[in-house]
Parts: sequence; structure tokens; C-alpha cells
Amino acid sequence: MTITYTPTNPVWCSGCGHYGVKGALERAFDVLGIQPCETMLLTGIGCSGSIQNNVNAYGYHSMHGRVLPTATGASIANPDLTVIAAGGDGDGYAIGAGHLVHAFKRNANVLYILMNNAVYGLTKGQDSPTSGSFGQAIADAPIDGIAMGLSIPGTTFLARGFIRQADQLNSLMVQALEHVRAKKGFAFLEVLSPCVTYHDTYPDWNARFYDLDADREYTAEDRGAAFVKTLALNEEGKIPTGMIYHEDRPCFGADWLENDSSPAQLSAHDPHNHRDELQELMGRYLM
Amino acid sequence: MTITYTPTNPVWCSGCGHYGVKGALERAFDVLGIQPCETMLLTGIGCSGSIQNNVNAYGYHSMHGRVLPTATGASIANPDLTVIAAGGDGDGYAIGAGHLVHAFKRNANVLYILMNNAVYGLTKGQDSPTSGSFGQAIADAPIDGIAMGLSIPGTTFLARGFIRQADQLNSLMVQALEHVRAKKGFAFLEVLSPCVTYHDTYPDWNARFYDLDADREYTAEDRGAAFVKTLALNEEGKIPTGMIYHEDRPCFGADWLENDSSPAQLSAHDPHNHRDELQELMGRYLM
Amino acid sequence: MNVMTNPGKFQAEPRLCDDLTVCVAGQGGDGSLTIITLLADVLAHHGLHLYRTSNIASRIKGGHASALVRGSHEQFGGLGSAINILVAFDEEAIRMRGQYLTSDAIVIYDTSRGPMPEGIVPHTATVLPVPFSRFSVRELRRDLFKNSFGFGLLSRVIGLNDDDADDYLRNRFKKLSARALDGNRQALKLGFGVADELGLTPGKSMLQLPAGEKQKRLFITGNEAAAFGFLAAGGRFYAGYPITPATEVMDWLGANLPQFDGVMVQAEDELSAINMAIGAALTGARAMTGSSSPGIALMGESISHCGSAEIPMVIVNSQRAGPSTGMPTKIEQGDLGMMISGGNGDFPRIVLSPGDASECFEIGALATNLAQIAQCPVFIALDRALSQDSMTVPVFDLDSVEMNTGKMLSATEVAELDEYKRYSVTEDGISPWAVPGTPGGMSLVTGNERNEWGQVSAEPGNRVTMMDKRARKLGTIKPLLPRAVSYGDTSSKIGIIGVGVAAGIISETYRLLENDGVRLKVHRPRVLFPMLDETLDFIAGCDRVYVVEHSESGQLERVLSGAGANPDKLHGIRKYDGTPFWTDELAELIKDAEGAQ
Amino acid sequence: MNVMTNPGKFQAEPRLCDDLTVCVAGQGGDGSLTIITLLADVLAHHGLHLYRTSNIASRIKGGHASALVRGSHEQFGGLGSAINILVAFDEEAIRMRGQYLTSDAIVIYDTSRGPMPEGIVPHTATVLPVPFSRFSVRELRRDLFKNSFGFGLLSRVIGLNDDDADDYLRNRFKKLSARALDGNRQALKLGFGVADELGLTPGKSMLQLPAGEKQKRLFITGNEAAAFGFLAAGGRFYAGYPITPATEVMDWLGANLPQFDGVMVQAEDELSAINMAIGAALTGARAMTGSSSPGIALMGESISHCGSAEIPMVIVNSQRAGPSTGMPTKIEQGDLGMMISGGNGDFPRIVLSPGDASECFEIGALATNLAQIAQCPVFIALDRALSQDSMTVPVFDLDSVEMNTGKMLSATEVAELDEYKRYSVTEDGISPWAVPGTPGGMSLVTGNERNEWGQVSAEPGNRVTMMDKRARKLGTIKPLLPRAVSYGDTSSKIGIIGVGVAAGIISETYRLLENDGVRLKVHRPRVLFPMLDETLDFIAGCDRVYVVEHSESGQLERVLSGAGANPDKLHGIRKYDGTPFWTDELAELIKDAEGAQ
Ligand SMILES: Cc1ncc(C[n+]2csc(CCOP(=O)(O)OP(=O)(O)O)c2C)c(N)n1
Ligand SMILES: Cc1ncc(C[n+]2csc(CCOP(=O)(O)OP(=O)(O)O)c2C)c(N)n1
Ligand code: SF4
Ligand code: SF4
Ligand SMILES: [Mg+2]
Ligand SMILES: [Mg+2]
Repeated sequence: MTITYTPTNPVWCSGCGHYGVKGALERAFDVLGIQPCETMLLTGIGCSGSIQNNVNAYGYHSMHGRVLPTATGASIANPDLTVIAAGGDGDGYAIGAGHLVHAFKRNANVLYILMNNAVYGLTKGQDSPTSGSFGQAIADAPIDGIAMGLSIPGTTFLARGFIRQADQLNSLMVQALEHVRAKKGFAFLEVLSPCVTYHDTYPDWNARFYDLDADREYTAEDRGAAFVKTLALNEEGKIPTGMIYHEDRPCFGADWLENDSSPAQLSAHDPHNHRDELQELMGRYLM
Repeated sequence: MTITYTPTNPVWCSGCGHYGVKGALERAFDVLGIQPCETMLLTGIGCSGSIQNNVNAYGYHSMHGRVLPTATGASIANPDLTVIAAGGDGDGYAIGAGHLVHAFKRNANVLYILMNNAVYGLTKGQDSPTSGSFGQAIADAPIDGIAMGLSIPGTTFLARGFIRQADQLNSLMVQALEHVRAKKGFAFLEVLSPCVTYHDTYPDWNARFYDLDADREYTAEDRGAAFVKTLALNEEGKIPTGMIYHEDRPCFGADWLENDSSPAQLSAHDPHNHRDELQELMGRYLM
Repeated sequence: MNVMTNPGKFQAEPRLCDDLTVCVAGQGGDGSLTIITLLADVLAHHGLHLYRTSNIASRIKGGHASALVRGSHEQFGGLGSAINILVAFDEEAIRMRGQYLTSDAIVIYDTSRGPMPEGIVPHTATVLPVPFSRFSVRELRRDLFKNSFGFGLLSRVIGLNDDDADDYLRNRFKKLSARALDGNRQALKLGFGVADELGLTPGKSMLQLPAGEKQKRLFITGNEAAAFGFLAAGGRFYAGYPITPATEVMDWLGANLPQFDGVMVQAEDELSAINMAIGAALTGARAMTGSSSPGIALMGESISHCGSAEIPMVIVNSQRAGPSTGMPTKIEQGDLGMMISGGNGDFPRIVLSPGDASECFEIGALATNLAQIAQCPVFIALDRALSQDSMTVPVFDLDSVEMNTGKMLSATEVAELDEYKRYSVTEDGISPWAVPGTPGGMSLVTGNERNEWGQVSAEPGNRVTMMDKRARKLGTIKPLLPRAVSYGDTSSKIGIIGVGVAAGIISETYRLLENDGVRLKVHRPRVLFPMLDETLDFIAGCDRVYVVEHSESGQLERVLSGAGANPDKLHGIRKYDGTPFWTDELAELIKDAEGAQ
Repeated sequence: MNVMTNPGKFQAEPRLCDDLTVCVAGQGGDGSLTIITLLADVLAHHGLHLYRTSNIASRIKGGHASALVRGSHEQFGGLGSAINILVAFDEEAIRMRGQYLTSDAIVIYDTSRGPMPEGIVPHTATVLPVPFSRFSVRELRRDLFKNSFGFGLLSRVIGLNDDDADDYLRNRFKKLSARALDGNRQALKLGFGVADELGLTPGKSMLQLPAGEKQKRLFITGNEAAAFGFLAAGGRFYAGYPITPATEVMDWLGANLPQFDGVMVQAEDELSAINMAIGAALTGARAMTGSSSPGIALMGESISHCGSAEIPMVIVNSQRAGPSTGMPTKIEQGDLGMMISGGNGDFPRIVLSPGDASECFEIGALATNLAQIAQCPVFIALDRALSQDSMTVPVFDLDSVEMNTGKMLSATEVAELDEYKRYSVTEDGISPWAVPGTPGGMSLVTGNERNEWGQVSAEPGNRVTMMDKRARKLGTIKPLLPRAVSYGDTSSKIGIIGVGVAAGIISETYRLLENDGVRLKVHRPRVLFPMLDETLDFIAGCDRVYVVEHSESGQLERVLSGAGANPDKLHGIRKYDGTPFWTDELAELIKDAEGAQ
């Protein structure tokens, strides 16, 4: 057997929420029997952005805020991969906000785990776009990525987990992975993952999360209702967790993925197979 | 009288929707008696991004996608100015999407006119984030900036005008300007402004706009209802116009704006007035 | 000035014309390009090489617009020094272009709005005044028909027979509706009629085209050729964002990649574009992105990342005039410094610089290979002219294009190894790599400093090892880099250096100078970074070297001296008004500089 | 190696110590900085100059972390060549730092987890083994108390009397809870107790501090000093985004601007940050942004825009080791090329390079003025050490700071003009400007090429006029730029050039070399662009010049030769392992190079 890189232990502070994300991801791999070598875990920069070092998969460490375009490109270029992007709330909601909007819109086949701790962990404690209290109507009110996702017609999977609700988180992680493995597109999973060192939100979030999965009246299939419910819960100071919205639609590029005359992996192309088409194309420029 | 720059005639194609935006803006200046020298009109890059050449105000031409941060900086640095940002749908919803999210969130005192023609005009006709039909649930569904605005708790003013509905547009423009002049924060006005040359949406939009202002049952004060109404209209193939959401809240920086011990304009500061404070500050480093 | 009203004038023998530059100028929307395209067909059929360019003001509609075509017996990569025929639809056309006419030029002027302005066109030129616009509107109810009208007249000027002219027209307009085609054909006849009145009856032309036969050549722009090279070398993923004058690369690949089962994605911005391409490249796909100057500036951090994380990436920069938004439709070579020194930190990169459409193709293909061989960013430095001007070039040699994926490992190769480390330290600086999906090839790829396994490390010893390893790549790939094009009088101690749009201009200017007794040698590097020894040797072997470039600050000159050339030998010949050098203008500048020696 | 168990050892006279470097090392979170801060207080009270640095692995928690302080009779801008006292909390501390000890070093080793590793510390060093951690936990129930414990022992080593030590401790910890303070004081006593056991009874120290008195000096980092300079010169708007090692500039201005009625905004990214600053600058506010290398790379397009549109902008770049994310907490000077050549197109810019905290202050203030005077981007090039290390410097001369807004026009001044054009062509290249709000000063500001009124124009003649106008600025402001610091043996033909963190290191190395008979002259430019003649003259006056820099590719060297210096004279002395040169290391490298001559 070829000796390759083996995952290392996390460098996170003890008590960091990010351990919970790692655990849930690994359990979901187990449950679904996903092979490490078919899995690509791409991350942004942040404490969150070191999870790829600790999980058995092909790992990639992007720049701050750019992980979604990269994951999109990878998933298009090799649809056989299970492509997972992960990053922090600074990474995804601040510097990466524009890409998130377009990832929602594009519905490319990527699972995106946003590890929200309402703080910039790695740079030691500055406010992030989710700092402040959720849903409070102050001038600089926090961003709710899921509400944002609801507002963009392209979205197909929006869920929120909390590290303290391990079972729910495990289940959401599995569902999200199933979504992308069924080529249904962009699965957005925000995980409340407190930073014990710079902004310990455990007590606050413990008191405020609201399990929508347990709410019998709630179905995660009505975009408008999901939005109104989110607002109502926020008003009460609550943070919804669980499956918030879900829709069945083919992912970005589904049209050409169905065309199986050619290898799905772009890297598997040999240009010499296309000699005649090239000749034909050149012919158009003959003068 | 000092001879200064006088506005030139637009370089737009005849029939371009952008003429309508210019007209509405000038009329609103008239109605409110706004002085050109107190007004700063900042734009992005695009056909839309030349409107500042044609309107009597201090004009600034930003880079593609960056007009909102610039306008934010200007409005903070000199709260006495009426700061107006304008740009296209490519400018605001594609390359500038991240800044738009944060402009919503921040609620800085800026009027932002997004001239939506569902195409990249200046670069000759590529798809923009609003290309495709509004509200149609396709894989790469168009972005609805107002729905996005609703999803971000910070927003205070969201409206949509249509160049063919001149009276409504005029009225929205006046309201938007009043919003910022009353220091209530970010006023977002999307204007449907067709590009006759590369994507003539006049016929389509003529048939599809829906005047919410005329809808007696609609109040623009309920975020959830606004969202649900937008979705419902989209489902019917309709595009809502009029005042869509409105909230009264102080703008970003209102706290320090109330402190009138000092000139509001940052440029008016003379550091020599602060000699003692500097000395005191330096004292903290004495060893 | 001879204003032609007297038909007797055309009794003289027509001049043979095997180097002809025609300009059609008016307002944007006047359709100047139509006549030029028709003319290009005609010239090509007479066996001439072509060069076509257009000049469009940065305005949406209106503003001065002109199109030019040159047909020449020899292949020149540029316009030359002057215009032989000007079709001017308005006064501004005369003001903008009149000064560039040859002394024996022919000017066809649209008098619909009054007589031609005085004192601009050389007094020895022949002027044919015709109220195109007025006639077109009056006779055919559409101003745009003035183009076919003009082509009719022009056909007679250059001695084309009427039926052939009609054939060219029908061929070009075959996709038009029958009605539109009909209108254009009527306009053509209108042109013949006016020619008759001017005495340019069939068989009585002013000029005569050579008898050469049409050659099998491509007529293509640099943007298209570079994209073609990428495709031919197995390029399968492109992500971009619209921007002048780079959009055609995106459009071309958007139109053509799907047939090759490749993918083009129009991203939300340039940051997304390059990072999508990074994602694709990580999977082993041959990926490219591109933009023009401001968009490339945005990509700086990501380019540095490719250098650090060792990710193959081809980046086409269709440079335009800066700084900032600058002049989007104008020529400049103002990003050399940025391409070579932009991005944070020290990292290996390659900057290639083609000089014509053939080289765009070859370098497009080479860059695609080099990126995977060296696992680093590879720039293709174009400029507005090279990007958008069309020229005839020999048919591309598709068979010469190889696909070299460098040290990419298959699953079998991975299995044969004792250990696999993504960033293994090798003598040549390049580490074998397995792409995601390869069993057993697990690895970490990161833009942080890392050890051989890809684990983040800031340990000083490791750091030096890794920096050295990456730096070694440049030495490794040097033998694969394209050599400079050198010619001229090797015994001369006076050299010229120039790249991109200047390549063709210099090759022609060089001969003008030679005719005037100024003997020089020319060196045209096709690699700007890493600078090859041949270029430094060339400079070392000269007493002085003229560095011809479109940059105010002399970026190429700074690149050369920064690479170790003796700055005292370098003499900048710079133009930065947004337009390319005319050959005679450049010749004069060099003669003046030589005179001052 | 002498492991001190025999109290008799300390009968010898204590050594006088007026240049003492102490290192405390352990795992991140061990609180190494605490002891160093206490020590800094002690050393300062004895009249010594201070330099403090810390070295933290790029890990969140844990990983090797060390803090160092040097107290010296003379002011050195760096650490020097070796460590005199090492407090090591674990094995790794010995492995990482042991090699840098002086031969007569004192090592205090925490034996809680076993004996000190053999063979690393010089055998002539004195080792004091103490089970800090074990004692602290046993006696005081908290591991962190080991710091005060260590300080107790250290106080005896350097001959501080016990009451004074207690005073320092109470002073530093005055904000702690009574209980925590108490714990620390007990730990201190524990330290005294151990010292007693080792024979370091009161009055029997190993070292002795000089009798000097505390001077009025500032102890400040470059980041803080640069921000202070900006504030003092009327800087009132800062927008930034967190990034190591630049965050302190943002934090400092966030904490302090409000009292001066200024505003700091934490933006959503660096693109927003610089553009917010542009918005503020357009209104006439004195605005700054800053970041570290990758963030500055992102700003490239916007920086070019400031150059084009003529917008005043101060940009602090706290450089870190690249490329890409690189090593965020490590030293490199790898962005010189990017600062000088990054961004698209040719535009005027200024790159200033301070060498210590005083200069950070002065250059911070100067840059703030220069930006408005020249209406262009002005970089302040820092590096990790200059940014984050604290040093003692003379009290800032606040009265020397002027506020010069250049050609900004008041409403009255505008009214007195016949015409006002934002981009009027002037001899000095700088156009008077009126900010929005000024009656009658209406204008257009744009990043496109434009005419004097600010109207977009691509007309060739206008283009040249405008490029020339902007380029002239650099000549205009040259007299305002800070001159180089030069010293050494002017008769020598051997020179050294270095900037930033290398400034202090060279000033000390220079003397080491002089003592060894190698006579040199030193030139430290404080402007990297536009390069001043003095620097080229300096090089011209040398036979060879050692270019000392923290860059693998030799960016400073390339900048010098690109500016016209003879490349053959330049000899690179480069370190790129993320750590600064030690003075003796640098001296050896130069001696070796001289030997090879
Ligand atoms: C372009 C750029 N800007 C800034 C940084 C510095 N930086 C590193 S991580 C980070 C934010 C970390 O916060 P978050 O994304 O919430 O992740 P967390 O550490 O909280 O998991 C920042 C600003 C960077 N690496 N690159
Ligand atoms: C960084 C950068 N990327 C791309 C461009 C090219 N560009 C100019 S305008 C434009 C988009 C125009 O579309 P839109 O914003 O919708 O404005 P419109 O012309 O339709 O009014 C683009 C892509 C640019 N100027 N800068
Ligand atoms: S700093 Fe916060 S986010 Fe980072 S590892 Fe520690 S607890 Fe987790
Ligand atoms: S191209 Fe379209 S958007 Fe631009 S001016 Fe013409 S009609 Fe308007
Ligand atoms: Mg976070
Ligand atoms: Mg548009």
C-alpha cells in the first residue's frame, strides 16, 4: 500500500464547536459509505478552514472567501466527486457573500457547510456578519444566510444545525450529502458552532434554538412559509434549526451531465479524439 | 461666475430605458429643491454608469461593482451630502452582489438606483443575473434584488419602478431621496430600464409589471407579507412595482451623527484642535 | 486636391496595387465594418495577405468609428504607415483619418451633409464626392444601405467586375432576409451608377489588384487563436466574465467548448472566474481563465495562490489602455509589470508573449501544457490589437499540438509508489500529483506554506526547502519556453526589442530603416518571465537597444533592466496615446534617436 | 553544561548586563508574554532601550510560542545575535531556541515533564532546573501561575530586590481580581523560594542591571505608530478588514478615531475597505486603508483606480510571508514588486519604507499629507516585525506634524477662478480640486481617461496630455520625500542596502563588521518608489553593494536594477525562512561574500 497523507488532529481550542462539525461529517461518510478518494473537501480560511486537515478526503485550502467558486468549478469538472465546501461565517457571509448569492442562484452540485460562530475566530475575535443577536432589529442587524437563501429562486436545500443537537446535525449532514450525491444541486447547511475562546455563544444559543424538525405543523417545502416562520421565530428571539427549505430540481449542468457520450471528468479528455472537429472548426476561418 | 463642467447629453442608444431614470432623478431634484453642489452621484461601470455625466451634481465614476462601498464611505465622511449611487444589474447583482448584501445590512445613508435591463449593455449583450424570466423556477433562476433585500434584517427601503410608469417612478424617486435626506438609511430603488439594443424587454415587462401601490390590500410595512406577495406574483409571472417595503429606523452612524460637538464633515477637521488628546494618547505609550 | 467631376481623368492606366490599405470611417452604427469585410473577401481572393482592425470610440452608440483593412503581397502583422483609400461618411472621419492618407490617396466622401472640410486631405489626393446617405435614404429608404452603395463605387475604383462584386455581396449577406439582400443589391447598383457618372465605367478603374490566387490561409484574431490553441491542447474548462477586449475568448469558448464536451461558465465576477478555473484545474481538467487589465488586477491574490499551492492555470490577459478603467478599446502594453510582479510574495510564474495570430495559437496550446507541467500560473499576454484584429496566417498545424500533463499520476502509478506526497521535494522542483478521485492519492493542497504532505508548516527549514523547490521549476521549464524571433543584420550593434502588437510593426519598420541605410538587428522575446538568457545576451551584444513599447513608463524596459540588462543601453521608444505605431512614425523616431547618438 | 544544584556556584561577582536578551518559550497559551512584559518594565526602569517580539505558530491554540525582550544601553532596532536567558517551559522550547543561546547563557528549565534534552544548549551555559508547572499546580492549583513563579526566580537571577519585583507585578496586574493578583503574588514568592534553594538568595544574583534611570520614551509597535502618525496628521477615516499582521492598525484606529470624531469601519472585505476609503477621500476627508499582503493583492484594481482618477489614498501594507496565505505570522518583504508594479496600467504612486517605530509615525503623517498633495496612492510598506514588534523610541514630536491638504480649494477659492476643471493640466501635474459640497465646484471624477473637465475621452492627443500630466506628479513631490539614512565609512567602496526590519539589523551588523575590520557604508532608502537619485548615486559610488532582504527572488534587488542601478554591482543577501536575520548571521554572510571577492 502506498503511504499517503493521514488526517491529523485538529488544532482547535478544546470546546470549539468545529469539532462537532467534523464529527457529524465523518459519521455521515460512514452512514453513506462514501469513499475518501471520491470526496473533495474544500475550505476557506479561518479556524473552520482547517477541517480538511482532519478528515479523510482530498483536501483543499482556498483563499479567504473563495471556496464556493472553487468547489463549483471542481464539481462541474468532475461530477463523479462528492464536493464539499466548508468555511466560517466571516468567510461565507462577509468576503464571500457575493459568491454565496451566486452559489444559491446557480445550484451547482456542492454541499456547503457554513460553520457559524458569530465571530472571526482565527483573527482573534472581531465581529462577523452574524455577530450581535439574531433577528434583533438594530441598525447593523446580523445576516441570516438561510433567509437570504430563501430569497434567491435557485435554492434547493437550506438547513441549520447546532453542534449541541448532535442527532439532528448528523441527520441534516446525511440529507445534505444525499442531496448532492443525487445531483440535486447546492445543499446549504449552516451549523451553529460556537467559538469558546472569542465569543462563547453556547449559553445563548442553547437557550434560543428552535427545532423546526420537531414542529409538526412545519413543512420545509413552502418558500414563503419558511420565510415567514423564520421572521416570526427571530422576533421571539429564536433561531430555527432543522430542515428549513427543500426543493427537488436538477443541479446546474444537469442537461449536459445526461449526455453520456463522453467521460464526465473533463480531465479524462484526450484531444486527439477530437481531431476532426478541430479541423472542421478551423475550416470556418479559412479565407 | 466660475465656469464649471456642465452636464452633457447621454451617449445612450435612442430608446434606452436609462433616459427614464435620468428624467426621474432630475425631476425629483426639482421637486425637493436639492442643490447640485450638495449632491454626489456615484456610479458603477456600464451603460448605466454614465448617468453621472448627464445630471447636474458632483459626479463620480467607480470601478465595476464597487459603487456601494464608495457611496457608503462618502456618506459617512460627509453626512451633509445627498449621496446617490447608481449602476446596472451586472454591476449590482453580479460583481457587486456581496457589497449589496452588506449595504442592505449596514443601512448607510445612500440612495441606490439599480438600473435593471436584464443584460450587460455596455459589453454588448451577455446575460446578467436578472436575465431569463422573472420568477421562473429554472436551474439558473434570476436574482430578485428586492426579495434579497427583504431577507436581510437591516433593510429600510425597498422599491421597484418601471420606466414606462413615469409617475410612479417619479414618486418613488422622491420618496427614496426623502428617506436618505431624513437620514433613515439605505434606500434601494430598482428600476426596470430596458436595453433596446441587446435585450428589448419592453413588451415583456409591459405585460408583466404589477403595480403594488395600486393594490389597496397591500401595505409596505410587513416584511413577511412583502416576501410572500413577491413570490405569489412571481408565480403568476408578474413583477411587482411600487413601494415594496419600508421601515423607519436610523441610519448607520446615527449615534455619532447626533453628537454635534464637531463638524460632521470629516474633511473639516483641523488636527491642531486635538493637540491635547494626541498628547494624552501618546502618554499611554510612555515607558 | 482633385475633386473628381471630370470623367476624362480616368483615362490613365490603373496603378497596380499589391499593398493597399482601405479605411471606412463614420459614426458608430454607420456600418463601416460591412464594407471592410466585403473588401477583405475581395483582397483575399487576389492572393493578398490581410490585416483588419477597427477603431471604436468608447461610446455606446455614435462616436467616431472606423474599420481598416490592408491587403498586401507580403504578410505584415500590422497596418503599415498610411491609408490608400478612405471612405468617409462624415467630417469627423476626415479629421480623424485624413492626416494618415498617402499622397496619392483616393478619398470617397459622403457629401450628404455638405462639402468635405478643406486643408486636411493631401492636395495630391483624388477625391470622389458622393452624397451616399442622401441617395440611400432617397432611393432605398434606409441610411444603412450606404455601405453596399459605397462598396459598388469602390469595386469600380479597384477594378472589380460588377458581377463579381455582386457575388461577394450575396455571399456575405446570405443570411439576410431576401428583402434586405435585395435592398443591398440595389444599393450596389446605385454605386455602379455613380461610378459611371464619375467616369469609372466598367474596365476603367483607378487601381488594379494583382492577379494572385486565393491561398489557403486562416483569417483570425489573436483572441480566437489563443482560445483555439487552448482547445486543441485539450483545454476543457473556461470561466470568465465579460470585459473589452477579452470577451471574445469567453464567447468563443462558450460557443465551441460544448461540442468538445467542455464547459464554459460565465461567472459572477473575475474572482469567481479564476477560482472556478482553480476548482476545475484541481481535478486535473485543463483550465483557463482570462480577462483584460482591470479584471486581471482583481485576480492578483488568486494568481499568487496558484503559484503557492502549485495549481496549473492559464490566464489570458487581453491588455487594454489603463490605468483603472482607462480606455477599454485602446491599445496599451501597460500590464507587464503587473503580470511579472503582481500578486503577493515570491512565486514561480510564466509570462508568454505571442506576436501574431499563429503564435497565439501555438502559445495557447503551449501554455496549456506548461501550466500542468510546471503546476503554476502561465500568462498569455495579448494586447488590444493582437486580441481583436484579424490577420491571415498559415493554416494551424493541428498535428503538432501535443498534450503533456506533466507529472499527473494515474491510479496505477500511485499504487506503484512507496509513498505519495503531494508536495514531494524533487530535483526539478515539480512534484508528481494525483487528482481527487484517484484511489490512494489522498493529499492536501493549500496556499499556506506546508510540508511535503501538504500540512501547514511554518518551520523555517521546511520553508526554505519549499521556496527553493518552487523556484527551481523555472529552471526546469526554461528549455520548453519559446525562443525569441531574431533577424536583421547580426553584425550591427544596434538592436530593437518589442513584443505583441509591436512585433508586426517592427518587422516592417526594420525594412524601411534598412532601405534608409540604418542597419539593425531585431529581437522579439516570446517569454517575458522568466527572462531567457538569449535576450540578455542580445542586449549585451549591442551598443544600444531601442525598446519599442506601448507604455508611458516603459514597463518592458524596466522588465529588461530588472532582469539584469544594462539599463544604460536601453532607449525607450514609447507610444501611449492608445493607437499603435505607424511604421513610418516608428522609423522616424528611431532615425531621430540614431541621429542624436 | 552546568546544572545548578550547588548554591556555592553563585559566590562569583554578578556580570554587568547592559545588553540582555531574554526569551520565554513554551506552548501557545503558556503565557510567555506575561514574563516578558514584566521584564520589559524592569529593563526600562534601568534606563535600557527595549525591543520586544514574539513568535507564535500559525495555530489556534498550542504550538510553539515564544516571547523575547532585549534591553540594551544603545537603541537597536532588533534582537541582535543571541539569547542570554531562556525560560523554557518544555522540550520544544529548548529545541527551537536552544541553538540561539550565548555561550554564557542562563537557562531556566521546567522539569515538570522530565529532564532537559541533552546536547542542544551550549555546554558552557548555566541551567537552573525547576518544576514550574508541577509546583504551580500543586501549590496554587493553576498552571498559569508558573509565569509569576518564573518571574520570581528571574528577579533573583538579575538581582532585582524582592519588593521591587512585587511592585512590578502588582503594577502590571492591577486590573486583575484581588484573588488572581493574590495567586500571582504567591507564585512570585514561590519563585523566591526556589531561588533561595538554588543559592540565589537576595543580594546574590548572577547578573546585574545597569544603574541607569528610566527615560521618557515610547514603547510602541510600527502598526500603532503608523496609525498614530495618520491620526496626528488629521487622518479621520479608516476602513479595513481583519488580517494578520495588519489588524492592529484597524483596531487601534477603531479604538481611537471616535475620540477625534473620526470613523473606523470594518468592511465586508478588502475591496469594500479601500472603496469606502475612496468614498471618504473624495469628500476631502483624510482617508486610509490597510491590510497585509493577500488583502493588498485584492486591492490592486482599486489602487490603480486611485492612480488614474487622482484620488488621495494611504495604504498600509503590513507584509507577511507569502505567496498566497503563506505564513501569516512570519516575516517577509515579498510585496515590493507588487506595490511598485501591481495594478493595471501606468500610474503614479509612492511607496514609503520606514525602518523603525519613529519613522512609522513620521511616515504615517507624511503619507497622509502626500496623498492629498499628489492625489495618488501612497503605500506605507511595513513588515511583520516592524508592524508588531514593540520598541522604545523617542517621544514623538507632535508639533512637527503639519496638515497640508495640497491644492484643495475652498468655496471662496473656487469663486475666484475663471473656470474650474477637476483635471486641469498644470505644470506640476497636480490639479486644484474642489470636494463635493463646495458650491460651484461641480466636476466629474472617473477612472476612465478623460479630458480636463472629467469627461470621458479616448482622443489620442488628450490621452498623452493626461498621462504626461499624471506622470509629472512624481517629479513634483520628489523634494517632499524622505531622504535615505546613510552612515558608515564613506571612503569604502562596499555598500549595504536594506529596508524595513533589516534597518535595525543592519545598523548593528555594520558595527560587528567594523569591529572585524570590514569597513562599509550603509544606505537605507525610505522611498522605494519613485526611486530617488541618491540611491542610484550611492550604488554608482560603490564597487559592490550587498542588498539585504527577506525575499527569495530578491525583489529589492530587482527594484533597484529596474530603476537603473547596475545589476552587476548588486549582491543579494537573502533570507526567506520567515525569521529575521540575526546580526551575527548577517555579518558572517557578508564576510563570506567579501572573502569570495
Ligand atoms: C484576503 C484575506 N483577508 C483577510 C484574511 C484574514 N482572515 C483569516 S481567517 C479570517 C476570518 C475568520 O473568520 P471565519 O471565517 O468566521 O472563521 P472562523 O475562524 O471563525 O472559523 C480572516 C479575516 C485573509 N486570510 N485573507
Ligand atoms: C473588473 C471589471 N470587469 C468587467 C468589466 C467590463 N464591464 C463593463 S460594464 C459591464 C457590465 C455592464 O452591465 P450592467 O452593469 O448591467 O450595466 P448596463 O450596461 O446594462 O447598464 C462589464 C462586465 C469592467 N469594466 N471591470
Ligand atoms: S479560536 Fe474559537 S473558532 Fe478558533 S479554534 Fe478556538 S474556539 Fe474554535
Ligand atoms: S446598449 Fe442597451 S443599455 Fe446601453 S445605451 Fe444602448 S439600449 Fe441602453
Ligand atoms: Mg467565524
Ligand atoms: Mg444591465
